[in-house]
Amino acid sequence: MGDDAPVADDEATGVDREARRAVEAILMVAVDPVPANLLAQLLEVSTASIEEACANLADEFEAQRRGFALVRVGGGYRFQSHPDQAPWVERFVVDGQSSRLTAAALETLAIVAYKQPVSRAQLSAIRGVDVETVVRTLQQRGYIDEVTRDPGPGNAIMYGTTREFLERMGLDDIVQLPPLGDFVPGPEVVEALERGLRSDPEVEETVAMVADGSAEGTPADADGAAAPEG
Amino acid sequence: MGDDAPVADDEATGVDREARRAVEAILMVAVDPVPANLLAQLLEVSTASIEEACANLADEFEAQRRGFALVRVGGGYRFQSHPDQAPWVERFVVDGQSSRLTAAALETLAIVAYKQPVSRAQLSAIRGVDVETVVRTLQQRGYIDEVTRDPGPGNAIMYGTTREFLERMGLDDIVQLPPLGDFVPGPEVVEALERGLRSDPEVEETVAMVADGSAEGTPADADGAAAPEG
Amino acid sequence: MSVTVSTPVYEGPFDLLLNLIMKEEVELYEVSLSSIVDAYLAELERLDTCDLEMATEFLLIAAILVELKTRRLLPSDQRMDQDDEFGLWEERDLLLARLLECKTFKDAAVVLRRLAAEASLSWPRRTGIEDRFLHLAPDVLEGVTPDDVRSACLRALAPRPTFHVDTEHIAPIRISVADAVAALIDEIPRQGMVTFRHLTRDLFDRIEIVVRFLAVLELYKQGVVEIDQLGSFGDIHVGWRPGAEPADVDLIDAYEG
Repeated sequence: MGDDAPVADDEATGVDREARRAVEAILMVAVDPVPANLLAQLLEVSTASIEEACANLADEFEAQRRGFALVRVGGGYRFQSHPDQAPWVERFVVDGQSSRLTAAALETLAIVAYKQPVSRAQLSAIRGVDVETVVRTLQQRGYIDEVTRDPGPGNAIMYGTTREFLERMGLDDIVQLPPLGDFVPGPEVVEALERGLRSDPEVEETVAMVADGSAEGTPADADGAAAPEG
Repeated sequence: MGDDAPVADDEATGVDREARRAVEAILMVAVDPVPANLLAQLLEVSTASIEEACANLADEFEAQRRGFALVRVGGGYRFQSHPDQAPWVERFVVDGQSSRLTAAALETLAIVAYKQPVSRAQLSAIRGVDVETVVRTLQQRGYIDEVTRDPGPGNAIMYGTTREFLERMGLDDIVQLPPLGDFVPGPEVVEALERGLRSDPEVEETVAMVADGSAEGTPADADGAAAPEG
Repeated sequence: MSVTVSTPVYEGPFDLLLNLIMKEEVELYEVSLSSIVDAYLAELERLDTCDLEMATEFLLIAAILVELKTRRLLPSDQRMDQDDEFGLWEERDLLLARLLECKTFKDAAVVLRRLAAEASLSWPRRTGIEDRFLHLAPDVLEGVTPDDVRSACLRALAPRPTFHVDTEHIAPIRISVADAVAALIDEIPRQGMVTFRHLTRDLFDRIEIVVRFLAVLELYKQGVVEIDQLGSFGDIHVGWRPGAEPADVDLIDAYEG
């Protein structure tokens, strides 16, 4: 391996080269800024050394005149395009991106619209794939937003649609969405939605009760077959 | 754009430093792999020079032992975490990679990959079982999609692999798959199979009576209980 | 002969057959079906969860084996004509071709698994555009109507299809023994004494003839018909037993023999 790579060594920072590589890898795939203390915890080093390592990396990228930058923003670190590359990025955003929601994104938005409030884990379970990027895109565009927290363990963020979404659909209220009709969702969907409602995972009866109740039309998920709730 | 920076010059690549920076910036904000020709179009340079620039960047990141990599996959370029950082990234990524495919799903996927476009009936015929569930799973998870309709009677949906498939296989293009010929069983396997299927009938008298009673007027056994048809 | 099914899973209908054959010494026509079934069921029980798909696929291969075995048994004798002989070879070649194809894609799937495993060590960057560029992004809800949202929701929440076995290559059993019994208690009393050949004159699928034969045996067991065969390979004569009432016959739901 290129131990002779032209990169400054890091004796001074207290974080070895491998930890810096791990920071780079994590920040590269992170959707949101990653707090220094989270990185420190993951890599089992001190927060101070993470901060120092990130500062060094940022300087390094700047010195190499990369088209991207490592910045500290909103309490965390992230990679972003370099400010002086904005004209090219703008070009890409305007001309190089699809102008339509992908089928996957539209389906995710639709589930949020009809099943809100719904957590990302529930969306993932229903869609069968990770929805992080899609949720972020939808949230970024202002179509969905955090509306509450799951009262159960983990306090998962629950998403719902926004005023902006209603306006885009030409609706005054979410209940004006066309009803789903007599449609019965698949068992895996019911299960995914129920799972999010479990506040006490060890009590099986709770689940059974929810499942049972749903057949009768508890408000929690009967909305699927009826009108969506706001 | 100011371009007197003290960075290694790229005369040899045919693309100036600014274009390389622009590529880095664009890839940093792209969600899907960006095709070389799109980059070329946005940056108003030749596709060949983009390819060269990206190859150089990829080498540079590798030489600098970055925790990330610039790769060509799914018909375009993207940033991704370096494979050897997987243990750290795994700690960070909550949702994990999409779950693994079952052997049955993989075999069906292999048939689609090599025989595309292919109909569900054709897949069923090769697999010997109904493939509806598997096809639906593969489609939901984005590995395959409807690509066309059979022009013949019935207009069967024809499936093919997606860009997502290429990305998850780490391939840039479907032609990078090893030729199917590599997998055709050798003569020893064929011989063993033939031996196994050798027919050496022994008439059992107990059923002779039945057969006798029905001996005449039973011309159709050749298709009645016929063997699987391809 | 006992067959040890030791491979942990058979993941395709031809896997088992392929496996048995590739383990050499096994010749298809010597394999005892019941021993495969027993071994396989034992294997299934060892699994934590019963995989319906796997179990069904196994049933399929068992069905194929049964089918091939019956074909060896039923045509019975040297009188099998050239076409039948040819058909059997053709069928065997088809099966061989399918086994080869199955093996080819099994091996290709191994490569896909390896590629996927290698690729899964890297996570793509999918962070997307920074907020400051959002105002430039194309309006992705352009042209999307509430009805589109409804359809998308229905698509996303639709029940996944239930698994069912494709039996297209297995001869459908069009009649049940119960149906055959019903037909016979209608016909035999009217005919008096009748040959089995006559009773099957308008049937041409072997399985239907077999089913009808089983129905005759069932009626015989219930004591409403008499059977006589004058000599080996002679015609079988079936007659209604005097005094027996068709109404006495227990209509069976399914043949349990």
